[in-house]
Amino acid sequence: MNDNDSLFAAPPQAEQERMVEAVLFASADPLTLAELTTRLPHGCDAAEALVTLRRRYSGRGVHVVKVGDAYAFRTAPDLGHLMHKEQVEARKLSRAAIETLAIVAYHQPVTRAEIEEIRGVAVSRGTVDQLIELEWVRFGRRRMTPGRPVTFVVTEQFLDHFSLESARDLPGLKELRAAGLLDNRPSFAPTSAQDDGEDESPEGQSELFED
Amino acid sequence: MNDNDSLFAAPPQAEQERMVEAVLFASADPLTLAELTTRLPHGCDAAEALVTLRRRYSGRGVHVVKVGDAYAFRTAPDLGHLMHKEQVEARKLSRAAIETLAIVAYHQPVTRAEIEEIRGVAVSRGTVDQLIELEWVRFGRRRMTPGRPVTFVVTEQFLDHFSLESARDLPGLKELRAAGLLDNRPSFAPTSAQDDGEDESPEGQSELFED
Amino acid sequence: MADEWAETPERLSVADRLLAEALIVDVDGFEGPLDLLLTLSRTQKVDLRKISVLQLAEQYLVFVSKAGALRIELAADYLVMAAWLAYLKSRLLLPPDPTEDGPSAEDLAAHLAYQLERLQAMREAAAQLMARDQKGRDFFARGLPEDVTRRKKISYSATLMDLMQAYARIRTRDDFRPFVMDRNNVFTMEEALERLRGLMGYAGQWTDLTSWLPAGWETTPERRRSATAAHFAAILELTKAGHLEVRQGENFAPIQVRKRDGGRG
Repeated sequence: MNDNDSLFAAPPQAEQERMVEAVLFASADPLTLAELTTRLPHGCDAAEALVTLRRRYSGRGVHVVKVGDAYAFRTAPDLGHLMHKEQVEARKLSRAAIETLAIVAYHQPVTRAEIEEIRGVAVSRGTVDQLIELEWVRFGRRRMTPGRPVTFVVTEQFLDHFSLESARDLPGLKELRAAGLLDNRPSFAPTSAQDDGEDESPEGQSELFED
Repeated sequence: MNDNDSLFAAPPQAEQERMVEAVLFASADPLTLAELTTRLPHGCDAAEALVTLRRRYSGRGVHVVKVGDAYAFRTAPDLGHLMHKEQVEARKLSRAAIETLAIVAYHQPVTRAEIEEIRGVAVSRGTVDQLIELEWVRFGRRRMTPGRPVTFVVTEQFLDHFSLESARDLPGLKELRAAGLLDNRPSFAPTSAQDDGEDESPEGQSELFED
Repeated sequence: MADEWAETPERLSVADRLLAEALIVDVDGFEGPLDLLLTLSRTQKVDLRKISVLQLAEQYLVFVSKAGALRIELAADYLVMAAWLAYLKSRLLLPPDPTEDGPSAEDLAAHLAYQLERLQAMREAAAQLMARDQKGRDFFARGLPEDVTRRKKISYSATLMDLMQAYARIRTRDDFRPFVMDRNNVFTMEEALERLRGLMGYAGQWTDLTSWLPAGWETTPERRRSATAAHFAAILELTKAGHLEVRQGENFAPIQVRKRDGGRG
């Protein structure tokens, strides 16, 4: 019946806010504006409802966070100590994995060869696989350079996990850029990345996609 | 440090409410007062925090509800419709179903035995159930014969769907033939292969089996 | 010694010192030559941008020769780096050769310093990233998500034409029945069903479908085909009804049948 009503008039603003609240509260994963809109009756303005909703929850025990283009309710970080029971034993990431993750985040889109160039060692497939499995890293577009290497980028789940609104909010990003440390300079020094050239051969790549 | 502080003084009431809010939100199960109390810093009054929290959420898109003697957040009942996503999938009715439906329409009221006699194969319960669920077929009166078998008739919805005034408006055999519908070459579904063969010449049959 | 330490803005931590002392024996602790170089550069106690690459090259070469003296097998890439650094060192010490192409020794040194600085920066960035509030550790999603239930609503479509054609199909069979002359070589599915209902109680074991054919029907190919097809169709019906099980090892392999355990018949 409600759906029929909505053909004629969108619910009042306060009601729309309640709806966004209910839908967002119910989901463990962030929902995009588009997803919210499809869930609401016709004619609702999810964006406007979100503005008032975010304001309503600011400073509360749970609040609305923005993750990429999506929104989610999350507990306030200062209350994390109350949640021992919910704390999930994080998989211990190797140093290689953590560094690789940071390089992907700060240099994305980045090829395997570039990661190896920065770290100075070959990146094992397992390391990248682990990050992909965690859904923190995914394949980006192929680089339009010889060999058309695949690139890696970070995901929305990555942003969600580290409570980042976007990859632009990575800590120290501006300073690193200003210092030229995110430039892609060609290398002269012998690092093992160069020895690992085979990995970037066309065969290596197609293998990646045939998995 | 927070834990140390709490040995001396409980957090202010508003803070306690925030805490209960966050803990209830993050918990995978409803929490009892006792469980809430153990999760909060020393000296907190979970019961009082719950009272103010429930009041705060009354009328919102989510409520604090009591489940047995435990508490949890739940979508407001009037917004339950937002939690369903309806997917409509159009499917073609199976041959068995359409044939059964046709027999009911032309011969109503008709018993299952009669349907089977006309179709020449057993009618599975699922086929009839499906037609009943579609509200195209319903039970008619029992036949006043031994065993008092139930009969099936078509429904108003059926007439509606096929834009018929009444089942008597269905074209008769003569008209079907005039319309060229009886000259249709039958297809060779396994259930009627041997019967379909009958209006084929012997050559047709061997053709059928030599394929 | 103590004075020298006091002068440096960044005193080496105990861990760093232990690391430096362990250099000569513990090569596995390093992730390649660049990591080792970065660790060595800490002993210069200066900003990475002001590092002396020449000094660093010396340190590295000392490390490699010590490792050689201790008969520690160094991975090839350590040795490649050693050779390159030896070359770089010689070029840094000698006046530039105007005939030589490519980057100058200063360019090479600057790039190495850049690489070290960049690696260090990424390590710090990684540490900052991991120090952020993390989901499941510092903040949490709804513990009891109320998932969207997907109600699949199937709408069946059938047109009046479908209905009439279906009816026509059935009635046509009846109309033509009297005119069918030759049924001698046709085994109908009803007949097969009838037979199988009686026989299937005996099929406790996997049995070839062909062995179920009635006597007199395996003689001519025509009769065998019809009987086989009818029995096969009947078996499918009975399998669908849960009375039988059917299997076939591979394409064209014999079709085998047996009574289903606890079958409804």
